[in-house]
Amino acid sequence: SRVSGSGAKDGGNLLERLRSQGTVRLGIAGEIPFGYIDEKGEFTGEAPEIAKVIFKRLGVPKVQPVPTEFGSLIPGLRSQQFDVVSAGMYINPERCAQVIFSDPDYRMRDAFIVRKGNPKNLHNYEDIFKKKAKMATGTAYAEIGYAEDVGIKQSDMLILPDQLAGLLAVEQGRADVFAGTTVTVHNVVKQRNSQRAEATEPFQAYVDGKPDIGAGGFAFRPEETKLRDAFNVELHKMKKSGELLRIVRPFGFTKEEMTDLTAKELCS
Amino acid sequence: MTAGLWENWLLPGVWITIQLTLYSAIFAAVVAFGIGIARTSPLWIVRFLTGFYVEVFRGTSALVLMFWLFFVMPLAFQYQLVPMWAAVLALGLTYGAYGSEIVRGAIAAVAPAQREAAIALSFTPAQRMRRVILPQAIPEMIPPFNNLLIELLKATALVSAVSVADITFAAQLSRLATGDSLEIYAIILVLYFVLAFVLTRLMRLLERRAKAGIGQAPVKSGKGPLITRKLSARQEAEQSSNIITAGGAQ
Amino acid sequence: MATETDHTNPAVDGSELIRFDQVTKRFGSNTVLDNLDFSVSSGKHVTLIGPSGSGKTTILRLLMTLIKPDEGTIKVDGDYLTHEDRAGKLVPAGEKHTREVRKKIGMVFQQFNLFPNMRVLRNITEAPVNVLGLSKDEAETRARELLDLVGLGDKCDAYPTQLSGGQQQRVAIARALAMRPQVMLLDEVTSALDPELVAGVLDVLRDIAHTTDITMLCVTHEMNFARDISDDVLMFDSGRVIESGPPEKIFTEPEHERTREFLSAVL
Amino acid sequence: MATETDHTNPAVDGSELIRFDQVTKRFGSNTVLDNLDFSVSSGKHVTLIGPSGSGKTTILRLLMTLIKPDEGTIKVDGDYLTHEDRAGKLVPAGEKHTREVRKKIGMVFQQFNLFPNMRVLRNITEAPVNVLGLSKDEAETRARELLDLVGLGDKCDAYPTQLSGGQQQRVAIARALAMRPQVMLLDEVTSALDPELVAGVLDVLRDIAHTTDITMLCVTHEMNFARDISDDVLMFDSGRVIESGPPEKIFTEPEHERTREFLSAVL
Amino acid sequence: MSWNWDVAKDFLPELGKGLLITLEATALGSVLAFALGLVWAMAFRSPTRFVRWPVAAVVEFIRNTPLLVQLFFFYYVLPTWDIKFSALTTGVIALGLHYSTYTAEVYRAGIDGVPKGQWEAATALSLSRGRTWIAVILPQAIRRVVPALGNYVIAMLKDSPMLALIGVVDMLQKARAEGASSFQYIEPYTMVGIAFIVIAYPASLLMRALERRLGH
Ligand SMILES: Nc1ncnc2c1ncn2[C@@H]1O[C@H](COP(=O)(O)OP(=O)(O)OP(=O)(O)O)[C@@H](O)[C@H]1O
Ligand SMILES: Nc1ncnc2c1ncn2[C@@H]1O[C@H](COP(=O)(O)OP(=O)(O)OP(=O)(O)O)[C@@H](O)[C@H]1O
Ligand SMILES: [Mg+2]
Ligand SMILES: [Mg+2]
Repeated sequence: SRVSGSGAKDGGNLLERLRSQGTVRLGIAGEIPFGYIDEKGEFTGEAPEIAKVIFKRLGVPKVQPVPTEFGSLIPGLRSQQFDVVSAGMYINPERCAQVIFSDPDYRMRDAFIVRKGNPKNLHNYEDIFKKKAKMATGTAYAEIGYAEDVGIKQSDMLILPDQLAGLLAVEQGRADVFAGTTVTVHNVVKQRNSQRAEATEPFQAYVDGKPDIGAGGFAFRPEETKLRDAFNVELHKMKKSGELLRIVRPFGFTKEEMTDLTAKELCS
Repeated sequence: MTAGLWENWLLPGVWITIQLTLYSAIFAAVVAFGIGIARTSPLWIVRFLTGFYVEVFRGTSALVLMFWLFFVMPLAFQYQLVPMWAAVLALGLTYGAYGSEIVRGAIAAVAPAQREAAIALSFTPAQRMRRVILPQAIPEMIPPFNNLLIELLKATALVSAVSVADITFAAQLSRLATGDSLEIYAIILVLYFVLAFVLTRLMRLLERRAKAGIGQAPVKSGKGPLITRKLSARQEAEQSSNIITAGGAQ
Repeated sequence: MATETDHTNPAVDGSELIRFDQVTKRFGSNTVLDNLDFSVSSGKHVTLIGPSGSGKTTILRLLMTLIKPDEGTIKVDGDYLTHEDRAGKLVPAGEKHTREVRKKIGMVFQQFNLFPNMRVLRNITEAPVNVLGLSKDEAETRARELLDLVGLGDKCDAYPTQLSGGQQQRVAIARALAMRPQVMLLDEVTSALDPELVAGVLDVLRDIAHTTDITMLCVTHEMNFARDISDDVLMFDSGRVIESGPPEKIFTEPEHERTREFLSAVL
Repeated sequence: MATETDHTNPAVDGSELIRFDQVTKRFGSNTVLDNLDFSVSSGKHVTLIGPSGSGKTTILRLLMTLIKPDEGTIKVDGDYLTHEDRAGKLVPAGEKHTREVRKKIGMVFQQFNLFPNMRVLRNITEAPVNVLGLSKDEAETRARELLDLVGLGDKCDAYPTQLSGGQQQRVAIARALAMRPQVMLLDEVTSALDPELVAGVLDVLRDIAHTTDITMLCVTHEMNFARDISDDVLMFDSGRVIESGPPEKIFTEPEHERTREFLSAVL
Repeated sequence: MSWNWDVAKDFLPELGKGLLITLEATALGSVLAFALGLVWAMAFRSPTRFVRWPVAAVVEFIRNTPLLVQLFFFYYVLPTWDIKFSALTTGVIALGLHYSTYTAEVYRAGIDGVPKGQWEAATALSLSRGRTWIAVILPQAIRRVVPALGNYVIAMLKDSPMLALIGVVDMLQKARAEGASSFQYIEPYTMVGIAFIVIAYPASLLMRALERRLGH
């Protein structure tokens, strides 16, 4: 099948098509808590749960998960493997050049998985750089960029497929620290009930010396502005009513993570 | 492992793996015969081009090819294959190249006198190939093809890297869901082994029938390791393909 | 023997059916046939004799277009075999032209070369059906007749590997005859057989030689058989015909010293 | 010949060196040796003759522990070969015991079996160095002497494939001698050789037989050679010794019909 | 096709670094495969079936299951047993172990090809079992299997990109990282693909030449 030409200037008709099909395909990356398959084999997560509600209100009753690797989310979206990226993807200018984002549904700071008691006393990327600690993070994670910003070379990092591998790497001493978003690292430490590793307190990461706001949203193909706008409308309603926080609270999110930033601000 | 994971992911994954193996095998067989026969062409340009194809696809890594088809093709040619077909294409092209060497070797192994007898009866080159050479060559191809098929089955695990939800991919999801690696990987290793075993048995059956079809007594399986991949078969594969292949292109 | 004859009705008995004209064949630096001229008239049974390596098999293989001459031309029934006459110029023949001319020739090999993947009946019908376009029924009727002729009417459904060498060779003869060739080439058809099986095959060939008017070109070491069936015997040495004539003459009063030597060694 | 002798000094000339006691050997259902008794005295040269398949090679292979007897015992120089005497009970021997007893035996094979990956000199020194624990120098000196003895002093650095069959066999003899065995087993050591190479090898063996006091057990079809070197000839048939005695007697006036037949066939 | 030479040029040093890792993994994996394969092959010849059968079963199992899954197995399971290896080490172990089941067959063929008389001659000279293997059998067996082993080195080279999936930073991983961070896919992946052909083709020509030379 051909990639639909990105020339469509009229905002696309995906929403109509989805309505008539009754199903929307969500790209998820197997990252707890954003979007994942749970122990019962059901797919869930902060983003999919929001998407389920919003698409229902937009007249698309069924959602179908398409699990993929984080690094394949954007190529997969662009080549129509799925209709929306629903993986809590951070909004940043590079990604905005490839896809369009809804306004963020959460904001988050980073945190580390370190060995119990944090023996190297690592609390932010500068600590890692100064102490020459071995850092690990996930494929295509935004954390790679944050770490590079303080001078850590990508070739010195251990790039792992997911946070579970990260936890094990820290437990086994293959890495001193695994960097991820706060909720991700806290969740995996809790899920595995790790005796030998712990999650650090959240901290603020910087890019070009300025605090970088890690805020994630839903990604759409660039031509599908109509769908994105309709999605935004519902999202804003949920934020206002507090329904959003209610939905995501079970996944470890708190008021702390709620935000009123817009995709436009994050893209520039 | 919960019932939900089995039902939603693992069993569908097994089915996807079977489908992938089947489609890739069919595609690879078409490529193998097409290229293998073309390599016996009297036209040097045909031999050169097909030889080039074989060298290129035996030289690449199937995994790299798969990534290329998945990531580069859509951008470079504005043409996108669903992951499943990108995977079938990559596996089929690669294993077809290996298979073509088996086909060529088996054709070359048919006694030249058979070709001469067919010329003496005024068959056209196409009739010679179809009616005399291939029917004799095909039974000889089955044991090395069996080996190649197992390699192909194993190579289907690579599709998990481009997010096709096969057994291996299902295992990854289950691992994240349960946090238990040992159980899930042990299970799917056994699943693959069982699939390999069944495939080998089927090929054995095919071999026996093919040999019977040319008036040869079926070979007794004899001793040999439990899964039947006879050393002799492996050697045939090695000789006829001149170069490994086994495990070759994953 | 090597004179030009009327081509308008070339298959008529006694006219020239095969003609080698200045044919040279080399294998690497080894010149096997050297400017060879010779011809065979329609309906004749000709035997080629001569020491090993003298080029007898090479002649048959040239005729069967299994190999190509380096120089010279070969005509079969008035048509060039490996050349085509295009607007008065001789050019190398295309596959199709060659196949057309070749249809007039049948060959039986030393090693039988039956198709092991086909039963006996299909070995015989395969070419008539696919090359001559006979219907399956016609071809089978013809095949059964021929199998009766070679004494194997009951072996239709056997695979070649289930037959003895002598039986296989008789099937091979039937297979060649099924194409109704004008000329049959026979290259030491009994020399791969166990001695006790030779007689059966030769009897069949004698029968065919005496009851049909098919032209035969035999290479054989069975001198009695050669004497029985030949109209002409050609003695080869080093790629040349050094002596020829009716068997009575060649076998009893050969002119050449070389022929005498050869015959005293094989008889 | 099969009487019990004093074991206190078993290697002394004339004492019993090899003894088969009720040895039975079967291959599947084929009983090749059937309750065989026989013995060889130290220093004697004994030749085994008999028709093909009578079990001659089997005897040598049993002695060399290449195969194991099904029943019975074999003693070499007073020690059980495949059994160990543990607290008065015979138990199957361990690898170590067998190797110890086997050191007294050397063997030369029909097919030479030189190690193709080693030069001639190392073929000969390999075992003395690694088994007997000789120093490399000692072993090489000994090897050079032996090579001179077999007339191949100049071939130290050749690889076996660069030698003729006769030369290879002579190296194999030197290799066996280098272990200073008490007994040499020779199994048709010339029958894989081209006829013109046989004499050289037999000359070397004759030389060894006449100049050393090594015990020899030969299987051979070279009756002249057997007559030359043998103290005793044993005639085998169907796994039994049917006749034995000095060569003059066996070859000139054999008692058994079977021996007469056999000799008239091979002489 | 929109090929961008600047991207290609920028990726080249990365490709070089990845290539080193690829070659390292292949070389170490080969050494392991050669050594382990020999162990299996000798175990197949063991006089006791309590060695032969289990080894045969394990070898069959490993050979008939995917390397990729074995890779994951080692990568994710070994740490839970408190065995610590880097990703590269894990990858080399999996690669070497998997291919040892192939090289074992190669050795086996080589060993079976040594004439029986060689074993008998060694016995007749009272050489110990170890010495027989080392001085007599293996030197003869290995010589003829060198080309076949070489072919498996090439096969391993082509399988080494799998190590990227457990995070080894080989050529493929470099390309994936480039794609994920800069969304440049065409040049990196194409260059990696070409790199493999450029290495594997001459290597296989070499093996074929070797095969011809050691042919007999
Ligand atoms: N394909 C070939 N390649 C090289 N030399 C060949 C080939 N075929 C035949 N020759 C050589 O051509 C010469 C003639 O061979 P040919 O088979 O015609 O002899 P022949 O008369 O049939 O002998 P024979 O009685 O032994 O069958 C021989 O010297 C042979 O070695
Ligand atoms: N490994 C074996 N397996 C089965 N049968 C064997 C084996 N070795 C020998 N035999 C059989 O044992 C019998 C005696 O064989 P042996 O080699 O001892 O005879 P031989 O007297 O040396 O004969 P020859 O003069 O032909 O060498 C023969 O019938 C032979 O077929
Ligand atoms: Mg001939
Ligand atoms: Mg013998």
